[in-house]
Amino acid sequence: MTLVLDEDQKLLADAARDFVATRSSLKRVRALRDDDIGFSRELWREMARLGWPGLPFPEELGGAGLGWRYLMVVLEELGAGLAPEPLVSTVLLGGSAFLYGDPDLRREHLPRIAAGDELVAVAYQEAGTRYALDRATTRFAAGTIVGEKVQVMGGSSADWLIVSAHGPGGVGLYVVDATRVRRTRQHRIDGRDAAIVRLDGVPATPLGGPGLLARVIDVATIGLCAEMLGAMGAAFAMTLAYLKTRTQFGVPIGSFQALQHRAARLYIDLELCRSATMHAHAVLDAGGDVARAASLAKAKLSDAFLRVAEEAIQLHGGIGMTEEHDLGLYLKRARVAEITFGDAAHHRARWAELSGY
Amino acid sequence: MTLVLDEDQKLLADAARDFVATRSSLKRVRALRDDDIGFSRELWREMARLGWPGLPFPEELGGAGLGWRYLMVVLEELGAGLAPEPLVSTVLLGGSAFLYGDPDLRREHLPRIAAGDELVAVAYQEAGTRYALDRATTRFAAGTIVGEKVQVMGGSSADWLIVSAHGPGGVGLYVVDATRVRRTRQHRIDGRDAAIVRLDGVPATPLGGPGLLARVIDVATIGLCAEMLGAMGAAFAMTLAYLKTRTQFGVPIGSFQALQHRAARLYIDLELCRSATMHAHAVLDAGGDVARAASLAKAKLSDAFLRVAEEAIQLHGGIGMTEEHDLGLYLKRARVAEITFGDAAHHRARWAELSGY
Amino acid sequence: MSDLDTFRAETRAWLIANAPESMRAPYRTTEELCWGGKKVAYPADVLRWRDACVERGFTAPTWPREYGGGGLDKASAKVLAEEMAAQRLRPPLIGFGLSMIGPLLLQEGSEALRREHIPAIVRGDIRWCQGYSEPGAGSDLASLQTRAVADGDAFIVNGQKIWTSYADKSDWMFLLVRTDPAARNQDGITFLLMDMSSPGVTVRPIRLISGASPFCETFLADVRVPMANVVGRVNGGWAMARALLTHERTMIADVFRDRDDADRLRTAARAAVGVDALGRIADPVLRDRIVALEIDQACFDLTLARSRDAAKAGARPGHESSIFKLVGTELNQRRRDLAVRVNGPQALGWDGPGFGEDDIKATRDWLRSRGNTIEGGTSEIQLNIISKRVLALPEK
Amino acid sequence: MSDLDTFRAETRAWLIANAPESMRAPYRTTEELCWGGKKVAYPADVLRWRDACVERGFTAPTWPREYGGGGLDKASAKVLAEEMAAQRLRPPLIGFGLSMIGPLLLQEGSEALRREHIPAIVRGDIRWCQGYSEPGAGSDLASLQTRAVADGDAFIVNGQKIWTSYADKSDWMFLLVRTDPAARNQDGITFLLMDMSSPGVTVRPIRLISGASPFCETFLADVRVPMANVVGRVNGGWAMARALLTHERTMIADVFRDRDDADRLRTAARAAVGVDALGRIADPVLRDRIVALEIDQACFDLTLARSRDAAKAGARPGHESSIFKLVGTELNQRRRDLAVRVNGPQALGWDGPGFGEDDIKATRDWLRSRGNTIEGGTSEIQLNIISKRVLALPEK
Repeated sequence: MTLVLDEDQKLLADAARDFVATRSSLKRVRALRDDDIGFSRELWREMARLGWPGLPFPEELGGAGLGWRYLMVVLEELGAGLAPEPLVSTVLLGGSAFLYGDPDLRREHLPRIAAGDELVAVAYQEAGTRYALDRATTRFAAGTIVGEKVQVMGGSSADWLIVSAHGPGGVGLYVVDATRVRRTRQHRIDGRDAAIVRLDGVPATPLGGPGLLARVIDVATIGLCAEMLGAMGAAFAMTLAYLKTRTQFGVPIGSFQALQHRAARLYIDLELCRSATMHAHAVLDAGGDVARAASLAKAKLSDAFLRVAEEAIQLHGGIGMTEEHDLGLYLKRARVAEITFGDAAHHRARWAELSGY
Repeated sequence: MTLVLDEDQKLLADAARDFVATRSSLKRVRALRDDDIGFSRELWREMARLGWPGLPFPEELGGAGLGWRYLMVVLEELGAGLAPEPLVSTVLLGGSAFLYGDPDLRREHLPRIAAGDELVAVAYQEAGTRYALDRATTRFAAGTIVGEKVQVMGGSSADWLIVSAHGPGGVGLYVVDATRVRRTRQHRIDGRDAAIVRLDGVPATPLGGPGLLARVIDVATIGLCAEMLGAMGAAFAMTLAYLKTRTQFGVPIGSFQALQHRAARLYIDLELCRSATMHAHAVLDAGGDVARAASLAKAKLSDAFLRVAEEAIQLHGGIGMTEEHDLGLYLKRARVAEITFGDAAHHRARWAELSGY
Repeated sequence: MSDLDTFRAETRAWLIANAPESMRAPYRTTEELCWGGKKVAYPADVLRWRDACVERGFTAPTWPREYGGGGLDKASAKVLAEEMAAQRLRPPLIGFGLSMIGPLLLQEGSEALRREHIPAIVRGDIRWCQGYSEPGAGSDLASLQTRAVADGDAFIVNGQKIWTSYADKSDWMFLLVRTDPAARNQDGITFLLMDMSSPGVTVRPIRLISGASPFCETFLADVRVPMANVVGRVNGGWAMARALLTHERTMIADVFRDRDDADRLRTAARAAVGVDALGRIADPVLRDRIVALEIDQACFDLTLARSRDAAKAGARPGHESSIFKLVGTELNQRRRDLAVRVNGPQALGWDGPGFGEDDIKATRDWLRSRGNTIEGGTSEIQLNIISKRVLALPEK
Repeated sequence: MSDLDTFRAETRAWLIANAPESMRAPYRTTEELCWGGKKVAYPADVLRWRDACVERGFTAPTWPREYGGGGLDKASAKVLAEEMAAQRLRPPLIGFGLSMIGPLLLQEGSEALRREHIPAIVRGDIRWCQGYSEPGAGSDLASLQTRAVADGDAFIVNGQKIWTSYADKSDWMFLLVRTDPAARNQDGITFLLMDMSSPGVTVRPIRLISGASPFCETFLADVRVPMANVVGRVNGGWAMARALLTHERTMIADVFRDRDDADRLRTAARAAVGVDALGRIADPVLRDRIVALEIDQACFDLTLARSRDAAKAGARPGHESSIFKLVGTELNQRRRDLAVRVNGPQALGWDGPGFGEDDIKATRDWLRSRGNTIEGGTSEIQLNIISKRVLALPEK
């Protein structure tokens, strides 16, 4: 289990970086915030043609069979550009749910996900459930589901929904045809799609029982950390460039020692975050204590990304506070990412439990 | 209720500062660390002649009737010089125990305390009780006490002991002739006197019931904060002077912006600590929620003093780590003061409870 | 009965008789108060209250009567303030005219400028804004680039101002311009008064990451400003600016004091994570974090109180305003951040379905709070001031 | 069977046959190992183990055979290290000779100096110490004041060195001296080797706030050092020093890695505040604080591992050593501080009755840890290095 990228992964990172540079400007990202689905179907199809949605999945299921670290390098680059295409909802959440769920459903859906032909959303959150995964009031009975889910990422555009609901034996996951539910687009601070999903006795097919959701969230948490790492790296790079060019009192502000030391601290934090993220992906590929690795990384990155984004604005001064400037997009994404799948305090508590504290 | 000193208090502060400058060098403090009782009886008598032990107590009980703020300014100056004379044990703990305890005992003891003729120690801590005041295993029955107390401040030199013990109605305080117990001098990092006190059925007189100890500790906590304020101020002043005189790379190190900002942060913390300390003493004088004011101040000062002492050493570099240099004395005192009467976490929790959190 | 007692009795009676009932309710934002000026339509009761006070000189109680002020001595003004507070009355008029440019003109302005502006400020006819910051001159105010070139009896002003609060709602601006480009930074600057309706003035509101804001950019293209509108002397504007800056800092720290904040955070936490068997916020780690904030806040509040007590006792103000600005804004940031953490997933709403109004406000307040440590002198500048002016640490 | 396999089999057998049983036990401090030299009496088994290894070249496996080294290639040396680790063997010999001055001499020393010193280092005959720091030159090493003046075929050295680890137990010192007082700071410095038994050398151990320490002050009064003992060229000592500094920093970061630390802290916390019904540390705030530390520690450990993986993959080392030094020492300080907080009142003991040995050690470890961010290059220096060399931020 190594913590460095191999040559193929580096090449993939270069390709993803080029893709973001040429195809996904922050102006595009900005414009998509008011969009019905919050991302570009065209760009998603391009990503699919590059094989990105299938990177981690087995070849016999239409994937590239390359493992999660390959997806990591793509997520990092897309994160740097804040690209809103639905890798988290469709590939990380949806893909892993099918990967670890019912074999028949897996064979039906995973190849379509890998090909970019199917969008999936996992509806697990309800009003007031905070970070708990087992407090669903949604119920599965007699083949149908009744309940309401909120902040379903990718919910507005999904072709299929995977819904958590109380069923036999506890909270399980169920597959629902997304065209048969009522969906309301929500407006979150990062502008990406999230939806309220109302299920009024919709037919549903069991995908997996208790334990599956937690496993799926762990995978998605690890992938989200890769995206966060890219975003915080980009916010830091913008700030470093600004420190070198902006002058005050006749000198570049990056020559002030107090700011130098703060920049150095941010850089160090980035390095620690990179290690935790690499490690979590390596554990995912090699097999190991995925839950602990996920909580370790998310506990670290949740606050670190926020801190980098906040310091980035402070070091930019007033201009960073304006809607026109791109740093605000990073700050808002930092907050969404912090809270998604549980904040730092939640994951410290979970890591503590898993580690016997 | 004002938060500034009046002219009399300022004059008293000047006098105490002069006293420390002329009568209590850090060399003296250093030498006393290995002493049997850890302080100078001669200097204590001088302090008594200046009326300091009696400052807060009513005139009819031999005090000056001036209130706790007068004692505060003395404690701050003695704290700045780390003078180990037993104001905390005899005046703050012993004095307030008699002040709020049984009237007959009060009339007997307070005048002698105020005159500096009597040394008192309050023995409330036992092995493993941590910061709890009601977990005594020492018992009072049939007029005698059996048990063992540890880290009794001023225990080796005290003429009288006030011992917490389970009695009728809960944990009360009892007065014991100190010559009738077995005492073992302990060696703590600040070198001041602390003793293990073994009571094997020693005769004891009830001073007060449940609640008295907590009240006494609150008063002592507030006074201790004044001492801490003085000590952290002194450590900061030493550091500020060092920043202005020590040169590296051809300039005074105080011209480095990163160090300037850190010094400014320490200074601000000092100001906040001063406010909390002044306020607690004002509440003590005016009547009010003494417990809450005590916990507020101690929660703030416990960590602030430590931080100032630690930063002082860091900013001094290697020389600050040597036994020869005086900063180590402040760091050790900071740790003792932090833990005495409960650390910051303890007092945050207590303040939370008292404030309905 | 002393004169002061008489004044108190008369004032109390007058306030009871003249203050509209609606002006006795607490306000949530200063938007509900009268800022004066010609560009904003205020509700009738707001104007009635203001005008009643104008008539009695109560909008500027201590200013000289000859300019429309109340002409009260300090003791009487204190009585007025006490009676207003006792009846929980809203201030009849606020704004930069009363708080900043008015006092400066009274102290430094020519008689002509006073006659022209002070009565209009007192009456609330004219609303003022402050044109200091520029895109290229953030913390380094003295490096400002807006140029004013003499042309007969006027200056021709060209440049750009930024972070001008309420420029779009103001009638006049006081601003700093560079009149001697050859002079050392601070030496070639002049303090001007400018009519916002002058040809060449364009105002554009600034949207922040938290949404709409009172801030504007103001573009100045060949704007003609009469020489008579200079306050102080030409190239002597820096001294004017400094007095006002200190003043602004204290005001900002004050803005962040809201006694209800602690209750709101506690209530939100109890709602979000529940309470335990002892009635405490159920999550002990979150509780500790909130309590640590409230303890620091209490120490800060006590420090403000101590500074007021010291002023009462005759102490001359030092550089406390820098400490207050720094600590007050950082505490506010911690509070807004904690409020968002308390709200958890509910904190992610920008707008619309599924998010409560309070949650959305908490989130926008958090976003907005990130600017607190930048505006009105960055935290870094405050730390520089403290280390140099208070601690006397050496320059390199 | 390849050569390497043969070597592995032979080595394994030799280690089994020759390593004393007592050398297979883990050690608590490096004081239990052999540092060599003439001034310390080591236990017989320690010496037996060292001498056996000396004979086989295993004290310096990769150094050339002609100087007494093992002459092993990298692959074989790795095999040896693996086999030593598999048998949990203690290193037979440690010290600044093997880790610092030896490698430097092999790279930069004259043939005469190599012949004189390398074999003695390999055998552990001579123990070395490092004379860099001076009282007046802390972080600013280049400002050192110890003077060396040429006198025939020798230098006459006068000055004072501080923070010399184990100067009192060492036979030789490598040190920096100023040989050209007129040159710019770094240019007039020379790297010398000095026999500690030379007349004029006085050593005084330094007591720290935590008690006894390996550090010493060394006073040099007219000490005669032969010109032949210059490493590199006269006035060219700075380049020698720089290579060694980086090396030292990595070593220090490594010292703070002790796998048992986490267990110790957890166990102490459980003992001090008890466990709840679910078996967790009963105080949730304390638990969170410990866990936050362990998470940061884990991220740091993973960063060290990542750096090793990168090195294996052929990456050239950059300035990671500064990050490791900075973060490793700060984590150690947090850990030692937490250990003391966990112990509560029991942490106040310096010595004697009423305090356990472990408690006293925890407290002294905390005191000692405050020096970690100073020694071997202060944290401030590391931050300067990162901001300048890694982030390329401009000088003023």
